[in-house]
Amino acid sequence: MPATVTTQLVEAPAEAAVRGSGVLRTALRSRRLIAGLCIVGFFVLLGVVGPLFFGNPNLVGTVQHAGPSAAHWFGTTDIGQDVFAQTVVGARATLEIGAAAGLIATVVSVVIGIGGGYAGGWVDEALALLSNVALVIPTLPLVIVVAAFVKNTGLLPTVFVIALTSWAASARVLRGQTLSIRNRDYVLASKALGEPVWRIVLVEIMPNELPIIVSQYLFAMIFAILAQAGLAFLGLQSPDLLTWGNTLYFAQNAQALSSGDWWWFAPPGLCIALLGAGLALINFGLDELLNPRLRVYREPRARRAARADGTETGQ
Amino acid sequence: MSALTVTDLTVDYRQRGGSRFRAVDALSFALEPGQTLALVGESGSGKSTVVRTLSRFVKPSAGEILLRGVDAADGVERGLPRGRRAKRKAYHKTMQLVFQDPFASLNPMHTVAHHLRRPLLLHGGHRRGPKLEAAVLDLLRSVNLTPAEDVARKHPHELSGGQRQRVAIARALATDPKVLLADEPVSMLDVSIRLEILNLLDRLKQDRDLALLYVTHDLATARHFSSQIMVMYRGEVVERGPSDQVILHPAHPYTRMLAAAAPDPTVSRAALAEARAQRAALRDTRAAEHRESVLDQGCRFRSRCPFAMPVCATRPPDLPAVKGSVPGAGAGGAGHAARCWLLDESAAAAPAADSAD
Amino acid sequence: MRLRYIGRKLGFYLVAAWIAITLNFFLPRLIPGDPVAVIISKQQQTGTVPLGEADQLRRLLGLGSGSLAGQYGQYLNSLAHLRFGLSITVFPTPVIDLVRQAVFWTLILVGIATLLSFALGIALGTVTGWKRGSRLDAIVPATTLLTAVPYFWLALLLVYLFANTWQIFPAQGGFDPALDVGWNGAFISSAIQHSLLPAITLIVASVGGWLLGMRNMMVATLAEDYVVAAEAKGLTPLRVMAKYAARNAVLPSVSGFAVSIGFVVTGQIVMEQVFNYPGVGNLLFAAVQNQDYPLMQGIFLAISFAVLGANLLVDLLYGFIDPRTKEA
Amino acid sequence: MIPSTGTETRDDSSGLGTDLVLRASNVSVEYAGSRPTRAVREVSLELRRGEVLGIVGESGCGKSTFAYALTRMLRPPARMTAGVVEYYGRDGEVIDLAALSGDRLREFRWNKISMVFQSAMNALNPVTGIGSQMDDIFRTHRPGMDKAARRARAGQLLEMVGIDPRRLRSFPHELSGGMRQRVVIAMALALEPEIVVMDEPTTALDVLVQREILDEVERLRAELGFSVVFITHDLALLLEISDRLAVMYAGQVVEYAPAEQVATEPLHPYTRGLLRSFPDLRGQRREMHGIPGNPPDLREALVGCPFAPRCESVFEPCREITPPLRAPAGGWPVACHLHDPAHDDYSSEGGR
Repeated sequence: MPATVTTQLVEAPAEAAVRGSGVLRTALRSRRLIAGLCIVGFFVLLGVVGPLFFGNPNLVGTVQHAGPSAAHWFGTTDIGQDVFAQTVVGARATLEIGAAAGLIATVVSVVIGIGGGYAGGWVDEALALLSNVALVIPTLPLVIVVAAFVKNTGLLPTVFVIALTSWAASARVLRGQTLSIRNRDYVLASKALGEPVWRIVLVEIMPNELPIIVSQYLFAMIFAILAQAGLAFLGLQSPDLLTWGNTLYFAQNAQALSSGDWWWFAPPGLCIALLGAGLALINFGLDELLNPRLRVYREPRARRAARADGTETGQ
Repeated sequence: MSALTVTDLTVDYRQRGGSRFRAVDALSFALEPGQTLALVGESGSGKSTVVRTLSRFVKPSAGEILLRGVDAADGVERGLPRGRRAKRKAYHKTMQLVFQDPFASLNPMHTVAHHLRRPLLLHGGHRRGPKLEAAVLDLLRSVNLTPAEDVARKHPHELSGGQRQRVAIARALATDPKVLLADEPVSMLDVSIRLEILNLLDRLKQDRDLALLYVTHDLATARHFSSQIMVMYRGEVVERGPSDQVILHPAHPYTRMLAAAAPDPTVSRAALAEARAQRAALRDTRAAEHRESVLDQGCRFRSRCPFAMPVCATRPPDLPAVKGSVPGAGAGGAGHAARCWLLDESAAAAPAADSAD
Repeated sequence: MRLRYIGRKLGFYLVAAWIAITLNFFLPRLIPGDPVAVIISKQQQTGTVPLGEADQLRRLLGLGSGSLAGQYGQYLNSLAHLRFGLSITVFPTPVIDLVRQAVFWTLILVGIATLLSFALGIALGTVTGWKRGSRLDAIVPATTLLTAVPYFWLALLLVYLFANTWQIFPAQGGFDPALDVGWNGAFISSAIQHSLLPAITLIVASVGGWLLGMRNMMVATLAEDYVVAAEAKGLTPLRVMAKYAARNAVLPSVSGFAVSIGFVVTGQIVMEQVFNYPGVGNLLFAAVQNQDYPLMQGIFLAISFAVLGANLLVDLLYGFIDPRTKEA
Repeated sequence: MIPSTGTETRDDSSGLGTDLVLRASNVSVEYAGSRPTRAVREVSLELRRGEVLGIVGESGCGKSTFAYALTRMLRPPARMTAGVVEYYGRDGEVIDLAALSGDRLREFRWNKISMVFQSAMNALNPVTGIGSQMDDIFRTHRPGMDKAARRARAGQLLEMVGIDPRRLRSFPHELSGGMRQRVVIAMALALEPEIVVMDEPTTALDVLVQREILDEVERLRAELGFSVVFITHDLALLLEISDRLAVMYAGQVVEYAPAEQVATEPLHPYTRGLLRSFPDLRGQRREMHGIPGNPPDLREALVGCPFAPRCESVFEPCREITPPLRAPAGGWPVACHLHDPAHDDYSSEGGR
């Protein structure tokens, strides 16, 4: 699959990409962005509409250990549950956890990263130290231990635990960006006008970091989905919760692997990977859109063919 | 009353490892309404720090800033509203600045109108509504940005460098300031539009009786657009005076070298070659590296100075000591002063070589 | 000075280690009821509890007598003597012995796999970045998919394919249980055989991150003046690519190592479950299932220290590959 | 073909050679895009052996793009769509740059044409030492030199530009801006090329440092006899250091003249405007004005003279007919209807 074709002038200023009708045109030409949006859109639709078509996906059936068929697209489990139904319905909770934990993590990182970066001084030093420490201390073992200690199993505690262990990287990125923006002339100009601090942060600085915040949110969402799947797989999530990770846990517990029921564990994992890839593709697309240096110029096929071997720039 | 009086302004930056770096050393000057004072210096001279300090982005470590007779720092206050916040607001209303880089001084996320509405709302006593919009358009017209309605709707990236700088000037004027600091306002612009922007600043200065501080590294525009010039080197003023005096009869070796370095298209090839040979001789055998090194005590220019003498290892006399005593200054030399041992009669007899021409 | 950089980094990791230890101190307070009683009763189900074990446990869990500060002191003292108590899971083996064994397996597996994955990812990223705009760009979406695959699911898939269906690799464990454990050829070759599939899983799952990061940095770096200048100098493409572009592009990957290693360790812990690999992940899982709090604490500390150590090493390495850190 | 690395003196370094060393004919460069930008439009220039050819223009006029085309350094999306660039060696060899590829192109680069980039900080690899970067040049182009010889030569080059050879061990960030630019110049001269293309080499520097660097370049040129293509927006500076200069506007050369004469009697209104935009340091105080308006969008098709909308002397043919670059009797090439005898009746009244 040929990748991006973005043919805007390389020296176009990054800000130009932020607004204006030209952005939309460029965006629509980024195949990565389109592909990502399509994938994520599909799963969101699945999560919203899907559960309406299946009553209870955990209903036990008589057909057990059956491979994919017309009646059961993704086959059945050891107790005859329909894997397709479980996968479709599982999309909702998976997305909810991803979206919610990602949101909380992003909000925390915005407060700590942008707040600290703008405040400067010892507040910034302390918050930066906090983020850096949170970054280097391995979080999943911590989450596992905490989960085991508290025996939390519900949706909300999961969301919070994941969120509170995944904000640090994003906070560091936002802090760096804020440190650079807060000394830009337009922020100084606002200061020189006597703008109140909250206005400078919210109106002058934040909008310029929006693309980064969105990108960090998408990453946080991927992380949260993966983390939840891992926790569920280890059996640290309530069995009542129906997520892709839980389906994988049941598959593993029922020895789906050794009994060769690949259709049981393949779809949920593939869905996680696809959704994650979709989110990551959106990120790549945005990145290319906002960072002209990343844009790769692809020559029209005819010209490329005419030019035998990359000698144009002496590569 | 001077619009702005600065006395013994000193700014130190903390460096890594705790040591301090003196960016501005005991700077004193006054800005008069309707007058332009040029502050000339190269990068590292401290001229940008002066602007940043006057704009209150940087705290001075010593010195006094009187804005229309009122102390900018906490202390004596007359006629200004009470409270620190109100005082700060009044300060910002009275003093505004224009930045060097018009591509950085406007927020890429906001329209031109937004940039002008904010100061009007903050300081102009305006409220949102048609009157505010009319004021925005008036501001745009005052800096010759027409059709104002179209420009107001645009985002910075849709404007050229010159147009952006005009917007930045309009923003600075929106608070109806008395003092305008222009920090290299044209150095990032294309050559052909620089003079237009400087003319605009000059006209606004006259129309609004602004006190203008023109910070630049360009001697030629400094001379033509200002009545007084201050030359800064490594944090201190080495020469000051009426602009024609300073440029046509530079007294300090640094100013002379600066003036000599400026390209002059009217000079013949032979003269150019001669000047080059002269410069090479003056640079003598010292390595380039040596010339750029910083010396702690004594005259800060002496590592580059072609006339350096033993006495230069001690600090040259302060400016007032040689006020008006520039040799050969002649008439119109009043207020012309330079900080150099060469001009001090008590020091060794100064070589009369004038490398400027 | 470089010494100052090293000093600063050491200081930071000391603080981080202290925070990890302190977190560990507070963890048992999350357990409802009296954790010591719970643990002792559990231990008693499996065998005789030695005298003084309850006190020992109390100190270790930070629940000793006296004030909070006193408890903290007792806890630190226990840690300093590596007294982590006895495990419930394998009663009455001291936790420290279990952890030591498990860490050995995981460290070697993760260490080698991460080094290989880093090298492979950086090399591939360099080439795909260098050949930007060519057919190689197709690798990007494919790799993106790979980075979003849960490690354990990839492990399931690989086990299904290579161990169950084709039976190329052993599916379970870290070595053939029929062999004697020790430094003999048969055992080592069995251990290597058993580690291949986990290692491949780890490499396949993590290589994409390095690759994509490196590729993007390469593309950005290729626009830099010094790369253009190197080309103008007529230097060979290999030299321009390696010494000018890649040498600079790799820096963010190294400085961002902490984030990535977190991902890898996380993935590894869950993945060991699939392979039944005798590493810390598996042990942690066993500890969780048996509510073996002392073991959990020991493992958490062990993993934390291993990760902190790895990050410190990488940070120090960074100080040497980027000459500008001397100033920062 | 490869000149020796010794410091032999050139016999013709004293005066200006009249023979050509580089000729660009009808060079056009386009940036691909939904609306392609025609950044350079049929530019023809000649560089004589030992001379300084100045190219002056404002941002976006295509001067840097043209320099990159001269050195075969254009990268997609920029592409040379038309024209020929030929190099003439001392021994009579003629090299068509477009025909070079692979190893032959690499061998040609830096041996014949080297470049000094605008920002010295960015032109040096930040993570390797100065010495190692100079070493790379010799390793690639002078495989016969051993390590000691390469080191000695690198040290010699640094000394030549006034830098302590011990600096070979330094990293770029340890040098000041002026020092870095000296290092970059030393690197450009490492193989004693015939041509050095300098793209705004002193723009980022302070006035005094700028002057020192220019003096240094002038001295080295006298010693080594290379030709220089000097690109800048600073017309005043260019008038001083170049032998001939080309004024570019909207991707075209609008005036191509001996530098000394253009200083006093510029023909094109744009050149006049540019000259006027540099206030004279010591001259009379006068009314200052620049050139109103903005340059045209190079993505649009240009009808007539591209400067017409900003021109003070605009008259009838300007808006419809694009003036060709043509020398009036006794003058030098200029692209302006004012100097076209066909429009004499207008130009007499529309002139200065």
